[in-house]
Amino acid sequence: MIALIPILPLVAAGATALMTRGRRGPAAALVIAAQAGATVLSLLAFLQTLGHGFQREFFNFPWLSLGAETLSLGLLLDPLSGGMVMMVSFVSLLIFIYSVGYMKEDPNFVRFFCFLSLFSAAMLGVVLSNSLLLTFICWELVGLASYLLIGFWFHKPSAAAAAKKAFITTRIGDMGFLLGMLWLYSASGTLLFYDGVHGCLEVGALEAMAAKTACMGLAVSNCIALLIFCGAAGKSGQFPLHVWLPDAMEGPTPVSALIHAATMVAAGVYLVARMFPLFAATGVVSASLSVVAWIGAFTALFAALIAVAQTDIKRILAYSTVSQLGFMMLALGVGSVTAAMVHLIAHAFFKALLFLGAGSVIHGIHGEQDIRNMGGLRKFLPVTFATYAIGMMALSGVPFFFSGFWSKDEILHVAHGWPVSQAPFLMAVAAAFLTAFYMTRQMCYVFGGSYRGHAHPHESPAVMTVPLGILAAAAVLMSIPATPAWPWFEGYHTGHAPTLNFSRLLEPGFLTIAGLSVVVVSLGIGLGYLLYRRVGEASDPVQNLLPGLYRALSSRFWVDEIYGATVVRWLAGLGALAGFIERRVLAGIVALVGAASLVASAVGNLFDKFWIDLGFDSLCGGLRDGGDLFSSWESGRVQGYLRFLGVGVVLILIMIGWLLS
Amino acid sequence: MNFPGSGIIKGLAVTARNMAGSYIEKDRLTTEQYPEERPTLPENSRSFPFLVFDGEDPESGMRCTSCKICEKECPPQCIYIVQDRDAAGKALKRPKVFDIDIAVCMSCQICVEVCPFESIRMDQVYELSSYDRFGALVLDKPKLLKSNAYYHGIHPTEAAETDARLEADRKKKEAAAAAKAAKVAAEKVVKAAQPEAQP
Amino acid sequence: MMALLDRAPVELLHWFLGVLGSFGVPAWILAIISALIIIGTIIGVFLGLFALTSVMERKILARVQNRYGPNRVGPFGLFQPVADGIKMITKEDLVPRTADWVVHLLAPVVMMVPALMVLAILPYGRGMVPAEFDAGILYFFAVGAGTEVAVFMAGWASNNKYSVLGAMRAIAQMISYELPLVISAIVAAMIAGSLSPSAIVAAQSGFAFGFLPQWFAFTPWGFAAAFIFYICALAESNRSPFDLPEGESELVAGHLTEYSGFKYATFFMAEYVGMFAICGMFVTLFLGGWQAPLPFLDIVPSWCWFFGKACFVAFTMIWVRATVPRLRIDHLLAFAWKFLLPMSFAAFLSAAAWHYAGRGPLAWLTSLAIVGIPYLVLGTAFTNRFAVSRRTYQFSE
Amino acid sequence: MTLQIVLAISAVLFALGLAAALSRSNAIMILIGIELMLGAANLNFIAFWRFSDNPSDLAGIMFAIFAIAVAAAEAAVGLAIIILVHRKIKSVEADDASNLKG
Amino acid sequence: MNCEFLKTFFTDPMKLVGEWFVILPALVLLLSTAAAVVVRNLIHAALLLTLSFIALGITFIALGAEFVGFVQLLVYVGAVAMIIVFAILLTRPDQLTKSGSALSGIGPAGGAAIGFALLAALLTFVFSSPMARKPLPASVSAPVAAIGEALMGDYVVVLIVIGVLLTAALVGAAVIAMEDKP
Repeated sequence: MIALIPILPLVAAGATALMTRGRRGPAAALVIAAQAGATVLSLLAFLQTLGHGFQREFFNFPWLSLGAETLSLGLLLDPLSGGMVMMVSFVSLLIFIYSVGYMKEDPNFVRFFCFLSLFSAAMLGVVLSNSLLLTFICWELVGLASYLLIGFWFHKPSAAAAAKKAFITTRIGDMGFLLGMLWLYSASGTLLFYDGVHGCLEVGALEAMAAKTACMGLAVSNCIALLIFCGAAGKSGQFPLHVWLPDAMEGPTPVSALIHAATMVAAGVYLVARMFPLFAATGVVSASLSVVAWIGAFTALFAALIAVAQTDIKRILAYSTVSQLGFMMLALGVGSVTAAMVHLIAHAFFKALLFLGAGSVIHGIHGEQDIRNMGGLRKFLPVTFATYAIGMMALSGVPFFFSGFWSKDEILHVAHGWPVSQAPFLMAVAAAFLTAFYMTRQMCYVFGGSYRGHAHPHESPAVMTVPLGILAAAAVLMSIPATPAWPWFEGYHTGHAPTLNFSRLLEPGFLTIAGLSVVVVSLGIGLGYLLYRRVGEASDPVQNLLPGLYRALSSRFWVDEIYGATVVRWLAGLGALAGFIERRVLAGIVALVGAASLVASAVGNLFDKFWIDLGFDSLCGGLRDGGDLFSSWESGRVQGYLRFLGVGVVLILIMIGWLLS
Repeated sequence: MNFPGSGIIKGLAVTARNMAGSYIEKDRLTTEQYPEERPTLPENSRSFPFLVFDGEDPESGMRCTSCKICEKECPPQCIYIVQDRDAAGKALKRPKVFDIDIAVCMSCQICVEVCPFESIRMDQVYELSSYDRFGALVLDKPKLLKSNAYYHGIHPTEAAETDARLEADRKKKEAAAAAKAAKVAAEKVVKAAQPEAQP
Repeated sequence: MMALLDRAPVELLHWFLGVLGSFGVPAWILAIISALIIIGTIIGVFLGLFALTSVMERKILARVQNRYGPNRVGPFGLFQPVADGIKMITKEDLVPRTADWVVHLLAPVVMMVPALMVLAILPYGRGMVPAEFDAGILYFFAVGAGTEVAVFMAGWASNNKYSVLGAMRAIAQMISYELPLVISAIVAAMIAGSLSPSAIVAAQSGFAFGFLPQWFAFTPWGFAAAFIFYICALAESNRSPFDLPEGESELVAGHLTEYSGFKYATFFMAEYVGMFAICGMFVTLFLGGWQAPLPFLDIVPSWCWFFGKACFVAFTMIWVRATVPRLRIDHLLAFAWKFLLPMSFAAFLSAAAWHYAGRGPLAWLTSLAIVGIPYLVLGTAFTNRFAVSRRTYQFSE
Repeated sequence: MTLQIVLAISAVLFALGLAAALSRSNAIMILIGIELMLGAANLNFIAFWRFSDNPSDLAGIMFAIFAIAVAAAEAAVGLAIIILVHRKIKSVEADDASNLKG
Repeated sequence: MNCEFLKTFFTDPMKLVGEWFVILPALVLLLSTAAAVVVRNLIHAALLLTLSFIALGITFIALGAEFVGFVQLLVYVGAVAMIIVFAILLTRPDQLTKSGSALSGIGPAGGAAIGFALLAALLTFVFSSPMARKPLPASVSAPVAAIGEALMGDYVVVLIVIGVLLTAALVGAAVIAMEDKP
């Protein structure tokens, strides 16, 4: 039955792909109905996992037989995937409904829903997969859907470029994923996560992998984990590969909300969580997990810093997403899957809320995205304002009634308890402070003050505001199962019944962290409000105070430029080097042979005093000719290649003949 | 909405009816089977000019006086006339040569209109094709001369009118001549009487 | 007596070979002589038919237009083709200076060869198939495909834009109409369960209720297939209303523009022989081949029936020519691809339904529905699409 | 009559096709060369079927039929591409379609 | 009118004229192919190619595979050759007779050399293999009915796949060659 969850949206995507662009109503209805069906099934699956003592349920089937080897695919339902699938399908459903309103004017409405449905199918596949191979397939499909949706308005060059950038950047990570997968297959002989006893995440395989050392003292499991983390980092926008995510905001806002805030970017976190046994195969403080923690902490701080100086409403949220994903990675890195997942799900709701709110704002003022041209929208968009404020408070971690507080607190708590270093914890605290600060700044810019734009702001239709309300409610309600007082999530993930115990709130360890967090958040909000309460036409207060820092922040620490100056140029240089090797070095070998014969003749000439010159001249000539010869091989002419093919066939024939005779 | 293809069926029915009908109703076939069936020409149809002569003998009954008006008027200039002269070289009122090149003639009938002697008239012959361009298509005097009776045969009304006019002319002339003769006679009588009265 | 008449051609051949054999002529020479006689007979019969048709066509067209038609040369004008032939042969054979004269010369030959070759597999009468073999229908169409090459050669070698355009049109038309043609032929082959023409004829033997011939054309699917085959046959043999490759109002004479004299006559002959061959194929596939239409008419020799039916089909082709005006090129191709091709698929399905529904009344109903509904839908759509609408001119106002 | 003869014929046909594909710069001629090579392969299939000990096994015939069908599809698509390329770059020389060349 | 000669001619030609029945069309095949490869005029090349397709079909028939032979004729002569000439005419409307073999680089010589090398290698194999010296077995035939049953039986999946492929190719070719909408 759980197979139906991804299949329903997939079928809907296929059906919509065949529809003409005029059939807007049927397309949307079909896709939403399929998604609603998937949501109901997800709910059933989720309820199934609620039973205590429920471990995991999977079924596998062979997919491809290659001689003795059989590649199997499978689906898996355990608390991890149960909660995740519930969240994904529910948020997707809400965003689909929201999109009906948001995309109403778009001529390619049907195509949009086709892509959305495809995305949903692929994402649910990632979540429910019981095989790294199926995960990878769906992972790439998710990437494809993301590419298509970012570039949905492909007539905008920036959108097309952003789509390309997203695709290529994540592909770099996926290369690692692919290598890790291949290595995993060779090391454990299977790609199934759980298969009774032979799965790659089960004890036997893990022990075998942990026992072997690959290189530099790293265990095989750690190497594989790190490679897979490359993929996860690419998808989740972790530090070196985060550049695509802000650019991906070129896509329609529901896409940003669904893919680049709630679900797809969380897939990296989910993947690490899913593969956590592999990461932790050599203990909870393994090399791989340390890398995850450091990168997560750094990303959290780094992205939060950048977010402070952005002016595009969606870009701020995008950097905020990167930062929050860093938090989750940090939680995973310090060994707490539960904290990460709680934050993931809570974040999914409130960040989707924020993005949809931002979309509502953009919709309401006719496409303007620069927060400097907004302001005073509280009066024009009351519902949006209210829900956005809830989302903002949840994200900032305003205490007690918002899910963000509890989940972030949990992460700070586990980071504090990390035995290796306290630095990630401090970075996370700073990031939490900045989060509160930039969200306050954004609120002030967008909703405070008076309207600075020229459009006529209006409230969005009900089809957009109702999902906002539902998500706002979820953002608040999610705080209940996330409190340490009733650690439902923890119990859910570990399979123990949660107990209500308010005394846990009063433990000193928790209290210090909570207190610190409250202080930090208050400081952030306070400082933000202080600085930005009277924001107007004038330049940004932070810019006035710290112009150098602001410039660095607003240009995102020049990461893109650095990449442009380094990686891209390195690649170009590598290409040039390859060309050089091909033309000159190989040619040099040819020339050397010629030179050698010349040398022999020169020796015969009894060390003629000019032999060096002669040799040198002919060496240069030979070099040049050889270079020309080799470069002429790479002529770009199809027939040239065909000729080589022919020669190759002849040579193979001759070889076969020689072998046979 | 018609049944698709019904138009073609209707068309086929029409053609079939025509085909069968052409065997049943002979009226449908309007073609004249020419060499066997000859068209009855309308009275006023015309082909090329000919010369009318009165009486039995072409030479003596020739109406043409070789006045050459037709030769001058002919637009394509297909008429060629040489006046006849007697042994003394005196011009006679008849043509020596009268040729019409009917390969050039365009049947305009101007020659007929201008002929003061009702001599030149339009013929109705039409089977004139020949391999011999000059022998057959340049009509000379013997070929051109046709009797008044022939003329009556092809254009009865016109011929009758012409004859009537000629008769009237002749009568007028005769009357004039008679009058003149009478006058002359009278003068003679007067002259004859005078000498007798005057001496 | 009648049976003897029925077998007369075969008996005559055997008698002749027997006489030769009695003179001690070796068997392989006999075989060759026998083959030559058969080939000669068939070619002779078809050339005679060609001659007859060429005059009959003119007479029929004339009668449709309430004229007499040729009636001068010989009795009822029957020697007209002889006169035409003499005229054609004695005419000057012009080859344009810029023409590719080798190809120009070969084109009529290449045209004639397939037209004659396809005659080999037609069952002319009871046990009278010159070359009896399994994939006869396939042979017919495979060899017939050579015509296209000839048309192209003629058009291209003339080095004349009318010729090239006409040839390209003709080829486009032939390729387009070949599909429904073959598919509708396959329908008959499918029900007969064989690609052999004589097996298809045999499958149409017998009479329902003792008098209704069980020909394929008298079933719903068979009628549809025959209808499609007939239309495609018209197009394949470049006959009106599909004769626009030679549409003189636009293309002078298409690929034949630069041909005169004997070469032109060869083309002409090949077209008529090809037309007769395809009429013969039509008769074989759908009209019961050499079988008599009523039981008591069986006494008439079978080959008479074959040629009678073929002549009747040829007559209807002339009749259609006299009725229907020429199509426009885009309508022509649209008709092939959007009407005939779907209809031939419908006929295919209908035949399958007929077979599996037991060939009874139920089968009648289902197969009728399967061809009838698409016909009504497609036909109406086409009638509306090609309906003459009031002309409006863009720049008139 | 031995299998050799047919195989030799097929080898010559294949070599001719290869030579056409390699030495003619016109894309249509390259396509023609490929068709010839496919024809040579079909000839081999038929020959091996004809000379096999079990002629009721129709694999050779089947393979040839399918190869013909695929070759027809290939020719149609290939020529459509050539026509499109000609429309874009006004040439059918295989070497002229070099827009993607670095 | 039943004629043994013609019947044998089409059904079992080998018995009638021996191996010449294979070798003659094969010679025509090779000669016309060689001419098609070297001739400069593209249309002539296409026509010679058509001839070689016909000869190939006849060779198939001579080898006893009449069905394949007819399919070859129908598909290649009726369709492929025609679309080739169509393509030639559509792509060179202004220079119909111009040389179609502007040769570049090592062009023809290289191609011919590789072709010869391949030919030599193949012929070496053919004439050295003992398997290839197999004599002709007794007459075989592939009745159309058997082919049909095989197509609809053992090979039905392939048949369907080929059908889909052909449909896709038809649509694809039409789409590719379609004029861009303005």
